[in-house]
Amino acid sequence: MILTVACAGAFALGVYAVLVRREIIGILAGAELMLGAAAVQLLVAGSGEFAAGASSFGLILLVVAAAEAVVGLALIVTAYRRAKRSRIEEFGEVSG
Amino acid sequence: MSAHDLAVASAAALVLAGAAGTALARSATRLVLSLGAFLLGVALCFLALGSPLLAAAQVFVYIGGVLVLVLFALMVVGRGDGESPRVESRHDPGAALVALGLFVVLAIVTPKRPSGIAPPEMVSPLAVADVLLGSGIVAFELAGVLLLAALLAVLVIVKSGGER
Amino acid sequence: MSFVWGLLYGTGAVILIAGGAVVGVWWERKVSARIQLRLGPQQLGPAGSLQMLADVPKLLFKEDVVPASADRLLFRYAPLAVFAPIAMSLAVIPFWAGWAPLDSAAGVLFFLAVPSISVLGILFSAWGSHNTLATLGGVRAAAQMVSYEVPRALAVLSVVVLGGSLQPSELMDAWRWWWIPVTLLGFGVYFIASIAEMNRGPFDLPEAESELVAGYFADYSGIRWAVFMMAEYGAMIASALFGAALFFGGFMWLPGVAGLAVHIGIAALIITAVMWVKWTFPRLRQDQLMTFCWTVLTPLALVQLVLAVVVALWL
Amino acid sequence: MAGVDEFARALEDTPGGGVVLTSIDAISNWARGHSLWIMPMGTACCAMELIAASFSRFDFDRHGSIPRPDPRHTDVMVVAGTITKKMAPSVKLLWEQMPEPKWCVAMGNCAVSGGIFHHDTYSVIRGVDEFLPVDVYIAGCPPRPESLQDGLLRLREKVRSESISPSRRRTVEGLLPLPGGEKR
Repeated sequence: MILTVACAGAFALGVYAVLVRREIIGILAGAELMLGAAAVQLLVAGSGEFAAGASSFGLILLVVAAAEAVVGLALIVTAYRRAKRSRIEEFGEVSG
Repeated sequence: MSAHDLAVASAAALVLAGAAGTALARSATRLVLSLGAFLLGVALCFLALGSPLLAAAQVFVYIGGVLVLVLFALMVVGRGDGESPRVESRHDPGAALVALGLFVVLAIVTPKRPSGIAPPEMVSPLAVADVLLGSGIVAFELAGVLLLAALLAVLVIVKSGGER
Repeated sequence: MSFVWGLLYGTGAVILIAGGAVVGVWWERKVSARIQLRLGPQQLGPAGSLQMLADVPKLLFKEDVVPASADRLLFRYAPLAVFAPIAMSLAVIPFWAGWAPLDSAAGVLFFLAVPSISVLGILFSAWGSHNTLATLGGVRAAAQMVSYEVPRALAVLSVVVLGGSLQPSELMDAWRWWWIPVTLLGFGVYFIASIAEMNRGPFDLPEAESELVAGYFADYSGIRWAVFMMAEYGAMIASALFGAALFFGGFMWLPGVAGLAVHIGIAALIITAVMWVKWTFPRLRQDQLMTFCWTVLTPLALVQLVLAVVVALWL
Repeated sequence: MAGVDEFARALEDTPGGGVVLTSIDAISNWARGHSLWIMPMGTACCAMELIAASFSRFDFDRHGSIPRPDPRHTDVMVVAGTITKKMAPSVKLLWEQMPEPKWCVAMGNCAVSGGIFHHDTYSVIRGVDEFLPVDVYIAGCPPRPESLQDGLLRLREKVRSESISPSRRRTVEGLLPLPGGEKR
C-alpha cells in the first residue's frame, strides 16, 4: 500500500520534472525517476507466485533504463562540446 | 508495526523524498544527492520486496554507474565558475495539475500489496535465471541487442562530436 | 534483533578496518623500505611496529581545514561516503564453512556492487573541494573505477560459473582445489583490477603527487584525510580476503580456526603483493590505463569466463 | 582546531582538569614529536641533501619522518635552499596551507641568513625568518643529512613543550608580513 503510493508520487514527480526542467540533465533525472518508480511497482504487482518473473523483468527494465541514461548523457556531453549549450530551448533548430 | 513494515515505510519515505528533491532542487549538488537517495531507496524497496539480486544490480548499475556518469556530465557541463551549477526549471500550474492528476490516478488504479503481511520470500537468483533463460529468453536476447545498440550509438555520438 | 546485529557488525567492521589499517600502514612502510634498501620505522616498539600509535593521535589533533570556497556539506561527509560502503562490503566475505556475516543470496554481486558507491564519495569530495587538482583527480578516479569494475566482475563471474551460486557460503561449499589452476588467469585479472579499483600504484593517477599534488583528497587534513587512507586500506583488506576465499579456497584447506588462519595468511600474502607492485612499477599514463583495461584486461577476463564455462559444462 | 581549543579551555576551568590536560599534552606531544612529516620546500642545492635524507643511507622514516607532497598532510616545512623575492609569496602560501600545529626548519645558510647571497644582491631574502616563524636553524652549505637529522631531533625536544591549550601555548606570530610589502 505505502509502496504503491510512494511509487505513484515518485512517478508523478518524475513527470513534473520532465515538464518543467530546462536543463537536459534535469529532464533525464526525471525520466530516471519514472523508470525507477515503475520498476518498484512492477515488483509490487508481481510479488507472490510471479516473483521470479517480476524480478527478471525488473532486471530487463534496469538494462533498458541504463542504456537510455548512457545514450542521453553521451548526447548531452557531445552537444555541450559542440556548441556549449545544455538547455532544452537552445536545441530548436535540427540542423546544426 | 513489525520491523519489516518499518523497513518498507523507511524505503518508501526515502524514495519519495529523493524524488521530490530530484524534481524540485535548484542546485545541481542537491539534485545529484537526491537522485542518489532515490536510487538507494529503490534498491531498498527491491530488498524489502524480496529480490536481493535486483537490489544489488540496482546499486551496481545505477549508483555505481549511471549516477557517477550524471555527476561526470554535470562536472563537464557546469565547470568554469567555482559555484555548483544551477538547474533551472519553469514552474507552471498546468504541469503541476497534470502531475497531481497522474498521481491520483496511479495511486487508485495500480494493484497494491496489503501492508502488515509477512515479508515475502527471497527470490533466489537461480529462479530469475530460469525465467530469463526459459520463457523470457526473447526479452533477454532483445535486452542484449539493445545494450549492444546503445554501446554502438554512444561510440558513434562521441566520435562525431570529436570531429569538430 | 537484526538491528542490534547490524550495529554490532558495523562496529566490528570499523574496528577490523582500523586495526588492519594500522598494521597495514606499518607493514607497507616496512615493505617499501625493504624494496628501497632502507630500514623503515625503527624507533617505537619492536621494528617500529608502534609507529602508527604516534601517527594516529597526531592526525587526530591536527587542525581540521575546510577551505572557504568548499561546499561544506559535501566536503565534510565525503570521507564517510567513501569509507562506509567499503566497511559494508566486508559483510559478505565468507570466513567460516557455511557462514558469512551477511549470507545473502546475491552476496557476490553485493561485494562487487557496494564498494562502487565509494566512487560517488570520491566524486563528492572532488567536487566539494572546488579545487582544480581535486576535480581532475576525482574525474580520473571515476573513469578508472567505473571501467575496472567490468574486468573485475567478469573475473569473479568465472568462479561463480564453476560454483553455480551467488551465495558466498554455497560457493565456498562447492569449492574444490582444482579450481585454482582453472581460475588462475581470472585471479590475475581480479588482482590487477582490484589494485585499480582501490586507486593504488601503479594505477594511482587520481592522487598522482607529481602532477595533482594529492588529487581528490588534496584539501583534506587531519582525521578526514585519515578516513580516506583507512578506506584505501579497508578496500585492500576486503579485496584480499574475498580473493583469498574465492580464488584460493581460503578456510577450505583446514578445519576450524586453523582454516581461518590459512585464509588470513593467504590474504596477507595478497596484500604484500599489492604493496610490492605499488613500490616497484612506475605510474601509468591515463590513456595507457584505459587502453589496458579495455583491450587487455577485459578480453583476458572473457577468455577466463569461456574457460570456466567449458570446464563447468564438461564436468 | 577550534573544537580542541574549547575542549582545552573547558578542561582548564574545571578543578582537577589540569592533570587531564597535561596528560593529554604529554600524549599528543609524544605523538607529534615522533611523527614529524616533512613538507619538502627544496629550492636549491640543499634540496639534494633533503631528498637523500629520505632514501637508503639516511632514511628518516626510521624515526617516523616521511615526506608528503601535500601541505595539508604535513607538520614541518623544511625550507631547503635560497628563497628569492619572487619565490617568497609561494613559500608563504604553502606555509599558510599547512594545518596547525606546524613547525618550520630553515635548512642551509641561504634559508638561515641568505648565505653567500647575503651581500650585494637585489633578489634574495636574507633568511626565511623574515616571513616565517622558524623553529630550528641548520647551518651548512649545504648541511649534511646528519645535521638535518640532528635538527629534526632537536625539534622533537621543542615539541615536548607544546600544549593543546591556547593559554599554555608559546605561540610566536605565525604570519609575518612579506619583506617589501604584500605582493601576490
